[in-house]
Amino acid sequence: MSQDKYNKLWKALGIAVLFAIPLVISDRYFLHLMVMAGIFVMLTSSWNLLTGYAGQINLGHAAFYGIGAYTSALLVMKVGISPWIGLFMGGFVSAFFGLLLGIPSIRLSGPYLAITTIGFAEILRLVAMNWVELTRGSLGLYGIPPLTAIKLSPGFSIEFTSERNFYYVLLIAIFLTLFCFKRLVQSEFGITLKSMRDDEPGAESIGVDTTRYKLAVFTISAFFAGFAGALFAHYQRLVSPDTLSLGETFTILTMTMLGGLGTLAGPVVGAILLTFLSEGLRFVEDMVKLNVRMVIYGFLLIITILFMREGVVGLFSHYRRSGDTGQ
Amino acid sequence: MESLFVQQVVNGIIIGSIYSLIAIGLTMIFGVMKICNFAHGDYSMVGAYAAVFVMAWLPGWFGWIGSIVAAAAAVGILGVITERLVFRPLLTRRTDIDIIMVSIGLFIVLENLSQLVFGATPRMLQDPFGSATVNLGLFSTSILRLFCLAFSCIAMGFLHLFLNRTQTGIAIRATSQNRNAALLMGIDISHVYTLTFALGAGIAGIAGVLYGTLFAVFPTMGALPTLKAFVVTILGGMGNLRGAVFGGFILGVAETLGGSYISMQYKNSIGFVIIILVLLIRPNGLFGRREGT
Amino acid sequence: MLSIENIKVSYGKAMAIDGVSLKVEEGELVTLLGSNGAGKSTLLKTISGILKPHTGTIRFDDQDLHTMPPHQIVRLGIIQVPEGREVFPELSVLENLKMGAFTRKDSGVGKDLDFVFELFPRLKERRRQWAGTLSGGEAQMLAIARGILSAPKLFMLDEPSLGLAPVIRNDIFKVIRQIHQERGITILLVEQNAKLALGMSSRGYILENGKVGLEGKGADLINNEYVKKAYLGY
Amino acid sequence: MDILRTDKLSKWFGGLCAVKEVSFSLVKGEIMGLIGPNGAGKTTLINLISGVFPPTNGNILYQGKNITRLKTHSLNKMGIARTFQIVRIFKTLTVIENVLTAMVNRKTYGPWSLAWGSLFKRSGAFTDNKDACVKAEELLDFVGIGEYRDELAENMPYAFSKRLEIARALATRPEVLLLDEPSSGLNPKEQNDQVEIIKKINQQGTTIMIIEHVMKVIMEISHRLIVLHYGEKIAEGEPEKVYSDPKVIEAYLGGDADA
Repeated sequence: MSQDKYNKLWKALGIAVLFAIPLVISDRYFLHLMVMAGIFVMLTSSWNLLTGYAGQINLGHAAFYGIGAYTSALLVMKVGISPWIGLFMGGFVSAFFGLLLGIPSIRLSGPYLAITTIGFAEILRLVAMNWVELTRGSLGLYGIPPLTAIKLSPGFSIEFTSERNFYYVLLIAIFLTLFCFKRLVQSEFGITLKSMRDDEPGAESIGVDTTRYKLAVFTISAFFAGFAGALFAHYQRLVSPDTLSLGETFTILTMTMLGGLGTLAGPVVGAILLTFLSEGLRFVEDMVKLNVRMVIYGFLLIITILFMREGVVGLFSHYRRSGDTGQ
Repeated sequence: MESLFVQQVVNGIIIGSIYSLIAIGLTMIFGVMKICNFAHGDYSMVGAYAAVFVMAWLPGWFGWIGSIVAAAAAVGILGVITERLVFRPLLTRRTDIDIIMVSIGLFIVLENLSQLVFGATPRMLQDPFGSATVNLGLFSTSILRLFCLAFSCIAMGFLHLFLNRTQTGIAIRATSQNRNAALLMGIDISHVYTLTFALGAGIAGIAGVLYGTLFAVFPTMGALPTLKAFVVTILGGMGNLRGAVFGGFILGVAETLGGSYISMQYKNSIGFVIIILVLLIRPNGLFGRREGT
Repeated sequence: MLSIENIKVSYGKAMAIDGVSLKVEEGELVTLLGSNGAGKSTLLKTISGILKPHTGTIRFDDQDLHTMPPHQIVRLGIIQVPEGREVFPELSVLENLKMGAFTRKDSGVGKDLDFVFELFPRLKERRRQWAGTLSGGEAQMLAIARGILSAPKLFMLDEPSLGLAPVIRNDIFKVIRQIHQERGITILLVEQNAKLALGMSSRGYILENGKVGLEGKGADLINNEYVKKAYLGY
Repeated sequence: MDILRTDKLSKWFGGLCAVKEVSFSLVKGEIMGLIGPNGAGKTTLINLISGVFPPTNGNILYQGKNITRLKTHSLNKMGIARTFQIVRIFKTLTVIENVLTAMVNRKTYGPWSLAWGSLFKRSGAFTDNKDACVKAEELLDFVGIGEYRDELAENMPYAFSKRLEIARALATRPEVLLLDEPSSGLNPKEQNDQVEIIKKINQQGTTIMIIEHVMKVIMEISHRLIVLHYGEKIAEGEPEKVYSDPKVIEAYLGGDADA
């Protein structure tokens, strides 16, 4: 019990620190990095649910991110709905595409599934590039409205154009997302995903309808990725076809692998670590005048897989309770 | 209309032959080692850079032949190095996800390292025919393109001879069909792995020279051929060499026809549409052999 | 020729052989019997070096086999025809046979090829055909022919009659007897068909639960009640 | 009373007939052994009954319902559970989690209701659910591996992972349990333990069909036997009777050369 209280205390302290950060540090660039790291936390966590927990290798995850971003941006700009609703619409439309992609995945596995998902993302990227009337092609959609200000009283409202206020929106979104993932992963649903990942025929033999579970997990994962994309659209206020690119997916999976695939904390740690690491490397690049960042990414990915398969989180695994993280 | 059609089919066959050449190595490596290498197209990129240097040093025909040899050798060695350092340690605990991720890591490293070393500016490889074209009535094309077609067919022909006529070649095919039985024949599997990677990567290197000659040489040029090679490989069934050759031509022709009759912009997605349709109907590819149960 | 001392082997975590010792002398035909799961195939795989024992030794003439990789063991002339034939389905019959001779550098390959074609005329007819298109019996013939082309000193056959119709099974056994008698090849035969196998063996071992339950002369074992027990569990 | 019945069940793989017109019935409460030489089609028969693939011809009836083309997961929900020849436990889950995941009520709840429901659950992780854990522990104790509760399944000794698979199958509360070689790869002592477990399961009312090669095991526990040879049923009946059947002896020991 005291251990439990101790944990709760740490959690509360952590949350307090996260909320206090913008009050203490006013550097906009730092806050911008925090926001970007936060968006990646949502993305990596959603990829992790699909690939880490359910074992479905998805190499087209950026497509869901892009679909969310474009959907929300277009609905707000062309139809005029509120960006707040747009966030959810982004999630839902992306979830629908997740369901679509889930259909071929029922019969495919391993490399076949990996290529199909890449193909899915590439087709959508080309659509985003070439449906110029709708998406403005490779220029991207610019001038996306920010999240609408919330009017508290006639003279006072909260704007969401500053990094700081957006940071709070994102913080809440992340808490909700991670809360959902934690519940999902620890529930009957989560344990079923893990059993399906470990052994599909074994899971079938205890009554798991793997087809329906695959469809469900594709849909749920896509929803959160789409939501993250929509948040990004209204934060950056610019979406381009690059959002759907293979490079974006590779970033997501490098972060997750680095943090620890199939753990709750892994994607969070990986996203934050790599976002700040890449900024740190930007300094190095300025000094040596060489574009070394991506090379280091690649090496990190290789080294993680060869030598620390459970990622950074795995290094501290003796601090975890075994049931907690699914490993 | 008629001549445009023929013209596009010919163009498709030419580019398709290069796709086949890249895919053949990919599918061979998959067949023997069950490794699905996302960095395969980067072997072509490295091969193309090898050609850039050789051609700068040796002009004309000698340069061309020299660069083919240099590309095959350099990339073959690179293939062996990557096999030993990156893939071999994973073979004992193979899971699809680890192998796919590690090859993606390799892809990122090779692509960006070459950007560091060679710079991002695209380079051209010289045309030993001085851009001469030939008109054959129904279609016209540059001699260079015909030469590339001929050359990749010759390369595939040699590979075919090697795999069918030599003891070592048959051993490679045998290993890919039944690893256990191959062990019992006294085939040194580890040796076969190394050889397969050297061969598969070397051919990709040669394909890179051809690809670079037709288009341009730049650090990220490997990404598209990788994806194309995967499409081809899946069309043909992973591990199936004949399938890869047919798949390459099918994709090449489908792309050029689709590009001219449907939409130029979506040309690069045609292959993906095809494989998604194919996989929906046949989860192991058009010519795929059933996986053991 | 082959002597195995107290080896223990497991498949992953499943124990398969729990202390087996046996000997095969030059020129013998030794049969290894036992019900399914008794460890017969595992034993052959271990001799071939595909599996490694935790403890115990395997010696062939003066060589230690248990530390040797499979391809070197084949070079010593220890040839296995695996259970379920395991031919290369997309190699032609002829290519399959060539793979049998993979390790050989001597000039006798052509002669041996003639020999196996004489032995199995049907293989000659189908030499250009993919091995995957052969019937079960033909595939078994190919597997044995492939083994003969490896120039075996010790020839190990794992259930060569498995799943074959009686007529074809008898042909296969005739050939095994023939190569044993005419070519003087030492044979270690794993077989379910106890009567048939023991009838032509000099000695036999009964494996039970990963251990040698009984050994003796072939003729003695045929009528032994213990053999029935090992199979049927009386 | 028949709980499960097959009617001229056949399965062809390409040109090969693995199971040929096999008809048999499983009487409620019995242990039926399925034996036959290597390659006789035993596992194929179990795979047909458990819905891994559909038969080429013939029907399977379970409690009067035609279940011929149902998939494994549906059959499990109807009360048919199975184990595998090569264990298929969930390696990265702990021992108790392996059993817990089999206890999820999948008859009532599909993936969506489980996922949605989990978001509003206040009781915390499913693996900490007291009631479920107590039941899972009972099952683990029942097969004698209670002390390994929190061990990762992949670290289990082989004999115990086979028992874990049985416990997992029991957690789905089956009426019929299909066991595919439950004691292969075990030493004699472990085999005896396995026999005891299977008997206990049967005593609690579960009907069992078992493939086994270790004759001592099959003799000791089976009420009736079916013998397959080249995919065909060649004998059926009480063990003693089956064993003295010349056809069975011939299938096992082989006929004479001119057979």
